[in-house]
Amino acid sequence: MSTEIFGIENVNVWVDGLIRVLLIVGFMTVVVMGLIYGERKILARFQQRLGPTRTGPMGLLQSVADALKLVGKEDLRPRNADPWTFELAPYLVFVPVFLGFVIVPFVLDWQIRILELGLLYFVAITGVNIVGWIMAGWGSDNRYAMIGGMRAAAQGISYELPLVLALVSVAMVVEVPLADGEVARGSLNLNEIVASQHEVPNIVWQPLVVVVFFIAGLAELNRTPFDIPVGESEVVGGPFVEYSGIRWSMFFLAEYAALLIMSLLFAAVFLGGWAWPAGIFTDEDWPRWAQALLVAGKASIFVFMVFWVRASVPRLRIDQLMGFSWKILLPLMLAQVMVNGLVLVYDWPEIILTVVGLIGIVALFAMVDRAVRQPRQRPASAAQLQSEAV
Amino acid sequence: MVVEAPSEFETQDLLINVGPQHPSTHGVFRMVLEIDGEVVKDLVPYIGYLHRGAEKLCENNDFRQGIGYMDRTEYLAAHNAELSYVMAVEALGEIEVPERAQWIRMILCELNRISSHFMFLGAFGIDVGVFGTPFIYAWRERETIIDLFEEISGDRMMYAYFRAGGLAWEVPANFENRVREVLASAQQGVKDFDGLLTENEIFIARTKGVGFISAEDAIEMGMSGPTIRASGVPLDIRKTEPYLFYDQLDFEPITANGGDVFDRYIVRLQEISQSIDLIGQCLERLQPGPITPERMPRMLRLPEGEAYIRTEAPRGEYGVYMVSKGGNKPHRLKVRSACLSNLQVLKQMSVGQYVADAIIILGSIDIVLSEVDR
Amino acid sequence: MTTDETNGEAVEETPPDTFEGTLWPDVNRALSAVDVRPERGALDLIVHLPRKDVIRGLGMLKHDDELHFDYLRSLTAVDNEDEGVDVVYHLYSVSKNHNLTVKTTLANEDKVLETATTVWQAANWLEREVAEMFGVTFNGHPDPRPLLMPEDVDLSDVHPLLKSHPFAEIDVLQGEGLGHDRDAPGDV
Amino acid sequence: MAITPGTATTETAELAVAPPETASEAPPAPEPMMPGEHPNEIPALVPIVPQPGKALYRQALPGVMQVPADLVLAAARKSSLWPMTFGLACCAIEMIGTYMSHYDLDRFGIVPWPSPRQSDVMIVAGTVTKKMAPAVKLLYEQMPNPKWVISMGACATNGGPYTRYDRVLQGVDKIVPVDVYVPGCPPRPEALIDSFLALQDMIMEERSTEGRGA
Repeated sequence: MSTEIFGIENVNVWVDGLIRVLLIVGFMTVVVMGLIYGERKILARFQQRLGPTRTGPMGLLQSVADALKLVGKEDLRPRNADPWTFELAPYLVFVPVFLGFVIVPFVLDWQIRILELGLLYFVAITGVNIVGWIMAGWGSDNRYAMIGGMRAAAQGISYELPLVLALVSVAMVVEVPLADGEVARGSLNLNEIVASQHEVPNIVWQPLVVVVFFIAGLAELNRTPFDIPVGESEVVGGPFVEYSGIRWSMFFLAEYAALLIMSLLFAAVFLGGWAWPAGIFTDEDWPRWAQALLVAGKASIFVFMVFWVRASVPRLRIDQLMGFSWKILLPLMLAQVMVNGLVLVYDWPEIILTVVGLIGIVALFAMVDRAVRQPRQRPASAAQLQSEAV
Repeated sequence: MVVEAPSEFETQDLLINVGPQHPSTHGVFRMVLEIDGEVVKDLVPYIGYLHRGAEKLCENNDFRQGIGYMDRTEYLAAHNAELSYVMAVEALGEIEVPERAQWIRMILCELNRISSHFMFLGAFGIDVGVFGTPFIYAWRERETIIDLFEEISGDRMMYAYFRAGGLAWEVPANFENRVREVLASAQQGVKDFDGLLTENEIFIARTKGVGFISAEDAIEMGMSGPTIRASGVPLDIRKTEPYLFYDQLDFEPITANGGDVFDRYIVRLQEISQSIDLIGQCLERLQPGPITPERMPRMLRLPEGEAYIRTEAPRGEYGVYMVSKGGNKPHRLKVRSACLSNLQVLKQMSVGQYVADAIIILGSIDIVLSEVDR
Repeated sequence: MTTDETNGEAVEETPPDTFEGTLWPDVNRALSAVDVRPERGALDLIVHLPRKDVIRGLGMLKHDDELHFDYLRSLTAVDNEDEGVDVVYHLYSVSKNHNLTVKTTLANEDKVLETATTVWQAANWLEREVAEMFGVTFNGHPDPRPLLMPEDVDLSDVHPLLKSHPFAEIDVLQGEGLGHDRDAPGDV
Repeated sequence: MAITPGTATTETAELAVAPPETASEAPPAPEPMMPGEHPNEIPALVPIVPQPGKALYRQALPGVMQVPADLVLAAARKSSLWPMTFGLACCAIEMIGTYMSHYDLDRFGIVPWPSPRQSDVMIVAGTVTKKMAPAVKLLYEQMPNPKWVISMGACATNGGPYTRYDRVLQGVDKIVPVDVYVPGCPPRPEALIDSFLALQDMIMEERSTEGRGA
């Protein structure tokens, strides 16, 4: 494990780890502030308005002002709220997101640790924040919060599966060059996944997986159209109804940090992170700052798509959301994994993956269209509806 | 449909209070939902949080001052409210209204219908869950119409422009081409909404087949306006009992037979296009002429009698029942509110649906609380 | 039919208004079992029914296939101080497209009436409002809670729309010489 | 200022015991206490005598560029006022109009927030009836400090056109402390923006007393 940092040889492992974590945390906080400001500006542009312009030059200090104001707010806890769950909930949502940064491969060797089971670690960590949501919902003893918490649990769990299967189907087909020139297939180490995309990014081989990852990622981040736990029009603010001040800002920051991680992961796993066009033009890799710009560009594609969807798509209902995940996304993903397996075992040409992926996308849209267009059986009159419902 | 939970562990229903302050109750409406999981078992609506006695205060003000209360009772379509009140006064006092004034009244009422329907489209977008884009599109159109109203009457929302016997003053000189500009931008707004919401699959999935009300139940409950026309009943007072010059215009009431939330949205969207076409027809027939009768008594005293005048407001039938016992103040003024009757049906539509649907059904009825509570 | 025997002195006999243009012939036939007094309103015909058989009359009007008044447009009340309270029903027929107003007078001491929700469901909230605003009690009303007045605070003796109910004083301008009938400009 | 060691010591005893009323009629600065070490070190060890009214850190480190914490906090609070989505009547429509793209309150960092817990400003837009008053009071109590109230429109200020009806509360300031009143029925969106600017100036002025139990 390289303990060399900034050119200083064999630094103590703990000190090296600490420096890297502090660097990432500092960088991450600044980028999250930028994301919040960016979202307000981009959404404003979608809606033909200006967005924040008065605080600081072009409104750049708006997130700083929000953060400072939230720090200065009175910190309330409802009297009959359960003290422990109420206060620990933000940490259970906030900390797993930070832990997720450990394996994110920003640039060639600018990451905290190279873990052999990087993807497995990431999926396990992001699974924890569902507990935080439920604690927030249950702890604040508010009916809206409880409904929001239960909805967050249902949605979080049911969209974890397509996300995991998407990452699995990518990790299966990754080519890892072994020492003796052989090529082993399949690896969970994120650096190897990125390195393997020297010539062709994974999006070419797995188009369906990219679409499903985007949809499941939206659901994990509780963004529109899956923002049912936080939907203002029904469950006012969901689990965060009773939180105020700095506790609420931790939830708010965790949401945008999760968005940052998901976009970096999307860039790394599907668009080839720092490796993709770099390998083709020159043998040795690009300088670090060029790679960093490359990764930032790719991640911002994902972030812009998320903001774009938020400005234009209504919210799903809870039963449609569950049906969509279990009846449409999961079967498609299982089929994709099976196809990947066949290609690996029988050594079919890689092009089959792309063809099957495109067919899968067409199938996905066909299933959704059929589910939406088929006429719902309408009860003849209210009396019959009354008798059925009760 | 609803699957009954096995009997040994009995779940307890949750009472949630969608309270007077809630982002999607369009004002101070409160309903207590008894929900089992996500399905609404029972719904108890509470109104009266904005009951500020407009009818009683009208009895204390003479026939000119009452117009201000009508604007504030139906604040999204003030022209339509003033029309009913003013026509009631003219009916009681047998006052003749010159032709030009009636045509201008029709144009302004249809414009107000367009701006009120745009307000509905915007608020409905928020209920369905889009983060404000429909609201912004709707308000872009509303602002152009409100600018025109401001040029005409000087106020953005409370116009007090209609007076017993005609209008307050003449419309500005460039009235016709200003109206044509506004109609063009409204037509563009309708196209935007078609693109943004109507073909959106999630929107269709969320609103089709939700909150059904059959034609017989709608008539039985006394509903009116787009809500009843969406259930297939062609009840449009502009067509059934024509007032002003609506009998000279050719148009058919827009109906849809789905009776669900999607159809109410579609009926209102098509009514905007219909109103645009109606205003076009009115503009052709507009001739110069006087806008107030020659001799108007300074202090308006009406003979004894009573009149119930109803006109087609954007939300339904806006009726004014005026009883006068001589003197310059109405003895009794009752405002028949379309939203009040439409709101009675909320429980019948929402029981058995999901919580998210109950919110959309409330949005689809398009209530204005000051008209419900008066 | 319209001999107005109330005022005794010899007023020149107004020609008995035969209401030929209005619905009166059909209404008279439909309500033959009940004594009915027509009157000409500004826009549509007004029919007066005695208190005890108002609901029966409304039922007949609704189920009569000639008239078919299946749409209760509005239900309200008018407070005529000493002559008691008039309860007014505005009816409309969706299929036949004609209107009728039915009025009944309740003396001030016993303002009690049968509920119309048995005839039309639409009357539910309208009657609750008239009940709390005019003090009329509707027997057999399915849900007699107050509609516009607060439920938790018991204000059942307050009937705001009655003429006897006073208007509130403006307490902001209560300084001397600042009341609403002020003539000298206030010094404040 | 000639500092004589002898007098200083007696001076300090008397200073310690002297009742505080000598400070009331602004006496000449009391003789600084003489530490009594090396004479040319004395000027460096002269204690700071805090004059009332001027912030301590300003006197202690006059040269260093400092920004008082309450200025930064007030500037942050001023530029991120989150109102609660809470419309009552016709003024609510004008309030919504102010959020939309034509007037866009988002330029000032003002974003409507659904829950009272996360909002700082309560805009009372519309008539407060006596049935709604307890709800308004409850909402105000649920908001965390520091919080402000804007009474928008004639109805919220003193009952407006509906004052003479006894079911209407004549002004929301009967139940909730109001910071800014906005005239108009309904006030124009520009008037509401102006009320926010007035509120921002007020926040900047009151920054030193904010939250100190004033």
